[in-house]
Amino acid sequence: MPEQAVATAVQTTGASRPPAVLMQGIEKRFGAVHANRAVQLRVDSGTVHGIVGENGAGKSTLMSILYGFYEADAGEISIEGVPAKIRGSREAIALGIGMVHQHFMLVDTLSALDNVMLGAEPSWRLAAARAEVRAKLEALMRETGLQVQLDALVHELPVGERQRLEILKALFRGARILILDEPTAVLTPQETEQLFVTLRGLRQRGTTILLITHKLKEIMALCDAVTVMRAGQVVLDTKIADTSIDGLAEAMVGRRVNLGRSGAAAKPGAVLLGAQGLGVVDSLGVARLAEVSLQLRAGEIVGIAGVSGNGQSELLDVLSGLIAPSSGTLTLGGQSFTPQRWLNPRTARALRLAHVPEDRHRRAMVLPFGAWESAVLGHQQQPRYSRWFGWMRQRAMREDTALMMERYDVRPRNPALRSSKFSGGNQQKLVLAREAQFFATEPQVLLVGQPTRGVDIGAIEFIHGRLRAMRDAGGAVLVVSSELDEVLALADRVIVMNAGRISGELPIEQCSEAALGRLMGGAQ
Amino acid sequence: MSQPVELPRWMDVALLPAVNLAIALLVAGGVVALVGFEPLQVLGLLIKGAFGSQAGISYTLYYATTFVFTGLAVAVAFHGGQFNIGGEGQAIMGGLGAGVVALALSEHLPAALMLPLMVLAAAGFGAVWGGIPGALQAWRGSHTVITTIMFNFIASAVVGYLLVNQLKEPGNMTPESRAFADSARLPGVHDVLARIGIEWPSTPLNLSVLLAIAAAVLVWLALWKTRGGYALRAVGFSPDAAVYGGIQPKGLVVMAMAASGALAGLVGVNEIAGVHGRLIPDFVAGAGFAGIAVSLIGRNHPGGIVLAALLFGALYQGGSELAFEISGFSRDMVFMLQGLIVLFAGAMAQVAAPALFKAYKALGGGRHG
Amino acid sequence: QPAVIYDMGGKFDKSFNQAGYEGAERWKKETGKTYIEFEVSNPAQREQAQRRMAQRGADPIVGIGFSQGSSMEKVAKDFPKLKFAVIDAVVKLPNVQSILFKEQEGSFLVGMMAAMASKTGKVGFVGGMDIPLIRRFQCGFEQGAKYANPKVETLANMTGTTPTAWNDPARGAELAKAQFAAGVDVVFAAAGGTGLGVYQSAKDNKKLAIGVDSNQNHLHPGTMLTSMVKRVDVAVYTAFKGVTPGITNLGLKEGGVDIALDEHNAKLVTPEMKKRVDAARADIISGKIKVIDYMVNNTCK
Amino acid sequence: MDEVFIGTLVASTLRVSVPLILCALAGVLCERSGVIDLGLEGKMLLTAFATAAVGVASGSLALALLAALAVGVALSMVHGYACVSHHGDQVVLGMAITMTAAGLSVVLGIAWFAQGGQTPPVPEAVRLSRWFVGAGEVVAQIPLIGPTLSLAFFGHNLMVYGALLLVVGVWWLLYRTRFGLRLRAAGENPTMIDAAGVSVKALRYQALALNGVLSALAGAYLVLAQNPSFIPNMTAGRGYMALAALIFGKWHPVGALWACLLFGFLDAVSIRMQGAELPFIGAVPVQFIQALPYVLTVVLLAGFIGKSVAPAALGRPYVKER
Ligand SMILES: Nc1ncnc2c1ncn2[C@@H]1O[C@H](COP(=O)(O)OP(=O)(O)OP(=O)(O)O)[C@@H](O)[C@H]1O
Ligand SMILES: Nc1ncnc2c1ncn2[C@@H]1O[C@H](COP(=O)(O)OP(=O)(O)OP(=O)(O)O)[C@@H](O)[C@H]1O
Ligand SMILES: [Mg+2]
Ligand SMILES: [Mg+2]
Repeated sequence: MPEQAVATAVQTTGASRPPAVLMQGIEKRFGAVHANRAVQLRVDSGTVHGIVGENGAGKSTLMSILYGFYEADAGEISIEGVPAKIRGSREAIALGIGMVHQHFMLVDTLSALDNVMLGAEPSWRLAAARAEVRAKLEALMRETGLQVQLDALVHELPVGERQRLEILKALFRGARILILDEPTAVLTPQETEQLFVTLRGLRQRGTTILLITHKLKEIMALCDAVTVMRAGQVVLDTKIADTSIDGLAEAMVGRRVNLGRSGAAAKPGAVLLGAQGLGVVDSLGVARLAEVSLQLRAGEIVGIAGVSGNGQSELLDVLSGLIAPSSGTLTLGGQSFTPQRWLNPRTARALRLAHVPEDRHRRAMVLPFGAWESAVLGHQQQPRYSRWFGWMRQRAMREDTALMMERYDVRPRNPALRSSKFSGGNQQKLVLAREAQFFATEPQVLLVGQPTRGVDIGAIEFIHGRLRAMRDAGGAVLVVSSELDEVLALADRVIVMNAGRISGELPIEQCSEAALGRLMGGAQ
Repeated sequence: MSQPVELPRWMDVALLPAVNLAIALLVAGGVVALVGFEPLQVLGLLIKGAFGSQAGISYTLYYATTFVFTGLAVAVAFHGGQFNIGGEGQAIMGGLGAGVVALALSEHLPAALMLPLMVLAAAGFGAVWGGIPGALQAWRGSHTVITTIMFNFIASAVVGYLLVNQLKEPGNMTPESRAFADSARLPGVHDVLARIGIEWPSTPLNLSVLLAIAAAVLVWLALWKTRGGYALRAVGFSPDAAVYGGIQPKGLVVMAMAASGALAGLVGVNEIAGVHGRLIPDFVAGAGFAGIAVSLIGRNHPGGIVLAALLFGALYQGGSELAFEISGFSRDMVFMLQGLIVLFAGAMAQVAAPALFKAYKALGGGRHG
Repeated sequence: QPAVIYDMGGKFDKSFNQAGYEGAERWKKETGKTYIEFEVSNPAQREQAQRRMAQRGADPIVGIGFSQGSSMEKVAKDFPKLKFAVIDAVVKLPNVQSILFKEQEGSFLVGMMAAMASKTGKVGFVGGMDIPLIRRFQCGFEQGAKYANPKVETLANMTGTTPTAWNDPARGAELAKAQFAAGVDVVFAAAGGTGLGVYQSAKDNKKLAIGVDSNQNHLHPGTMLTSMVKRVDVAVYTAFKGVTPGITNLGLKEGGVDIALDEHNAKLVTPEMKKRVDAARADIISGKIKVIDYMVNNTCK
Repeated sequence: MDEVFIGTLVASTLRVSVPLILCALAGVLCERSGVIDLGLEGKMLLTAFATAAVGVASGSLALALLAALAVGVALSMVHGYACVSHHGDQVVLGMAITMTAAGLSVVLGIAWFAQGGQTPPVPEAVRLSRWFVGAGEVVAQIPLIGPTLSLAFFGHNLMVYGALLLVVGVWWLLYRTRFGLRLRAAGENPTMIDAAGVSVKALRYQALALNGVLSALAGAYLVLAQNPSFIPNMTAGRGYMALAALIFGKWHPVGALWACLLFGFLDAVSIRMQGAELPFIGAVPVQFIQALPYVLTVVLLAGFIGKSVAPAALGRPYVKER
């Protein structure tokens, strides 16, 4: 069936102009992993072409090959009808290909301006180069509506702005073919909307766009055609008109998926966690969190919605004991805490509070550790894992890890593999499995940041399922997500944050995109 | 850019180093020939000197003992994310510790109490000398490379002062302390063997060699089998993740540096308690710095470190043998040889890998590898 | 076949090891026989080397430098039939000759010359490391200077606390410059290779310098006032010819230490200087002048 | 007297700092591109030997300098071949270079000059002459501060002023030119540089080449300006002090300059403090005074300088996946 699909696709798109990108019979192996097999990709110029697939399906690899980052083992590539041999990024850039990588390619310690011109400086004297580039960029920003503060250091910029910066970078290099690998994974709905306006604008100007994403809504909203990959192969290649979200989802995962609300309504019970008047002031004296009070009850999922950077992260850090607030109190597991003696991650766990952090690469696991070591991070001193003199029971650790991988379908199912070698989706499942596994015993509090960032829909469905299960087991779950859909799909009660304060709280019944959007904008 | 290839484990840990060593010896041989000596004779003597006789082996092991201590010291700090180049100073302080307790108590205490006490003192002094930079790093963010370099100088100044003004025996030319009583002398291996009736030449090799082996095993267990090691490595790789895991990086950094210093301090046991039997000024003689190379060539793993230490020990002993046997073969040529071998066997360790990999593939290995 | 073992400084340290080397070479030239030698590069090698030589039946075995004393004590015990000699250290064994130099006496004389040659009435001393041996040099130098000119001021500097202090000429030069800035115009260096820096900066700044151990007048004719020669070469030479166990003290009387006068510094040494120095030498030998030996009770008083 | 004291103190500070400054600059360039340099000591030592050897043989300053540069760059290329091309361990390489240099310089010295690794002093023609002596005398006429200024800042050799200019030069190169921008980026995020179509490898080799030149100048200074003959191990640990200085200066050329001047100053002060009788305390043991600079360095570091953050990619060989 795939071959047919490919064939039909190729016929139907018999356009007059040569395709912007034509990749044929692309093969790529990483040792044992067969990342791309006989991949066929045709992208008509001036269109937005979506690429979807599960984590590890081979999307990034394929794009990296197109951008000359990896070398294909076999296959031809032709750009705008001309056969091309792309050995390195330099050639790719010369051919008018630009790529916005899944993990930003920016130097945090340099200014946005310097990042843009790096490698393409018009003059060897920075002053001159900067002046020239700045002029060009300001024009470009006006045309495309991509606004970036050029003189700010990158690490001072919000993710959304970094994203725009990456795109500017590509366009500045005269990209006619623009690759975006999971651009919206880290964007807020607003930012995403803004991005799409930009991309449509670019399409108007004849730019060809390749978009990798795990969010099928975006595909439907933006793309002209879409290619679906599974296990390194193309399984579907079609015009948007001829498909639907469910169709795509089925093609991706090989079965129907349901991301809507499901399960019985919540039956809130006792208060497991209560916070009053939390406030956080950062080193620069800026208030990041102010007068935040909330309660988590057994058997409910509370969603925190809000444009990222409005205090959600600080809230999670405070509640999980990573940082102490400058004001406020917390009651958890019958104990109460004050800023003077705040709980730390260790006591937090002892009081049966689990935490899935937002930044899985920085916090959730130690990337060079084997999966089996990362899989007990935070629980290492449990008697289950450590004996007298802090001697570790490694057998137990390995066995449990294998079990978690089994239960949460972590691929590849190899406890010994380095944590860094797992795809984000799979890393996420592993972390969730770790935080959830002590659930069996007794109800507790679970804090989750961005549960499904960079995760494919199959996994999303699964993860949502687990979270609901924990709620039904009597847990109090707090979900922070920049995905409105996710909040709407999971939460029984939604708290909206703006500028570090709670700008509103709604039971799920009263939640509408519009209502929430207003609150996120700060309207009371 | 040549690709680092993933060799099968056995090649990576066994064959590659062997090949590197071979290359290193070849190059060294070439240079030796250039300077006008007979390469085969030199290399032959180097090896024979290091392993060819009971005395040779003993000296090799004796030097290796010191390098195991300093190598482990570097490795422990390294796993905690710290670069400790203060092994030199920490070893000196270790010697001072051992010396001070010996001078104070060796007349009054039996060996059974004295020796453990000296070991503790050596480790303790070293631990302090490593722990202070650790603490400065943890709470003041002072870079350990700077502080440990400075502490090297300070250590030699302190010991220099004490030897000249306090500990020197009057009327003696030498800035050395008086000899310890026998209870403070760690038995030499030849003594022990003699007691069980085995004839063995008298060499500096002493029971510290067992201490070194024990230290290597303990470090391995501590780093990879205990919660503390787990926490330490977590801090070394990713402090943020460590904090999330309920680990306090500051404390661990200090602990790691202190442990590192303690290991370096044990050099004092080998040299002061084991060999000289008195406190002398220059007993470390660069072993602290050599430890850096030893640790990294041993890939910061106790097993590797023991092997690397043996290599260095062999180079030292074989080297002095060359100086004995070949007239005109100065100790500086020995230094040069040692440098070249570290260069080719250590720093250029990966150069041969791709070729090996090709050969390996050619021989049909590594399908589904 | 005799053997000589140099200490860490190495046989070309421009100091006592080198002097020893010259002595051995002279013996070689005169007798036409050969000898074995070894340069120590870490403390453990001292005993190793002595033992190796002994096992080879080398006789006598000469160890240069005080650090070799303690190890020779062990080795000589184990080889009672062989003869040993150690320079600058005392080993009380029937088969060991301990050769000591009265550095204080030679230093006393150069101290006098320094004080007499100084126009500013300030003389300087630069030592390598702060160790008893060097203090003995310094102590003798200061006594001599005071003896020649009671009002003289002496400044003293030590180079460092690690063995690099013996071959850091750049630092030696800085120390000298600092003393010159403080008004010193004659400087005596007992610091191995570091001394070369001192002599150089004396030349660059048109001041006078005094060499040590071997005759270093030739280095910078015109600014090298003299050298305090310590005849380690003679010691090694005589030891090679035959060891006489016991303690041998070599002072002015025995010609073990002295000042160097040759064509290179002839112009600098006035007859009057020479007269007073010769007188003092005689007085020291006769015992009329008592030169304090720092070693006796670790002070210069 | 007093102005003499201050003047010579400053002058001595400058003289002592110069080799540290040059060496630290070499380190800054190399480490900013992401390559650790623990071999500064060895590079300095071998280039010093090259300067002396060729200086003696040829009697020409130009040739001596040329030889130093050649050796310095050659060593840096070895550095590059092992660490940039073959992802070797950068620390081990540094150690290897230092060990080899220590041996090789003496071996060659003995072979060529038969003075136990020492070289004969280079002829005066090869030495650096003092500059601005005349100007100094003029300045000295200024009342009050005149003599001090004259002693402090005039009549140094060209390399002293050159080193200070080079600080500005390196700063300019790093922060005002395209090359510098790329170099800094290569030390922070090599993958990004690569994605931008610039060769990380080439950048790091260029950085190393400059590193070779600067460490060669440092080595040459020891012979051309300080001691006319090469002496085994005459670097006496300056390479490591330079390393400390560049970290102290937070990998920034000007920061490194201040750190080197600080070291030089503390050193110069301690030299002049030796044997000084302090009130109440009396004569301070010389060892304590000698340790003072190192103690103060630690105190200053812990007390005021605080954290210095290394380039993000420092020490990590850039491995490109294919
Ligand atoms: N550098 C690499 N070395 C080894 N294996 C790799 C490498 N890069 C990718 N792979 C493997 O190739 C497969 C495809 O990876 P790829 O990055 O294309 O997945 P993806 O579709 O981008 O996943 P995601 O949706 O999480 O981004 C994965 O199984 C991955 O394990
Ligand atoms: N060095 C590597 N070795 C082996 N596999 C790798 C390597 N780098 C990446 N991969 C694989 O590439 C795949 C995609 O990883 P990628 O870098 O695209 O991040 P990701 O998996 O998409 O995570 P996220 O979406 O959260 O950023 C993963 O399956 C990962 O296992
Ligand atoms: Mg991807
Ligand atoms: Mg992904």
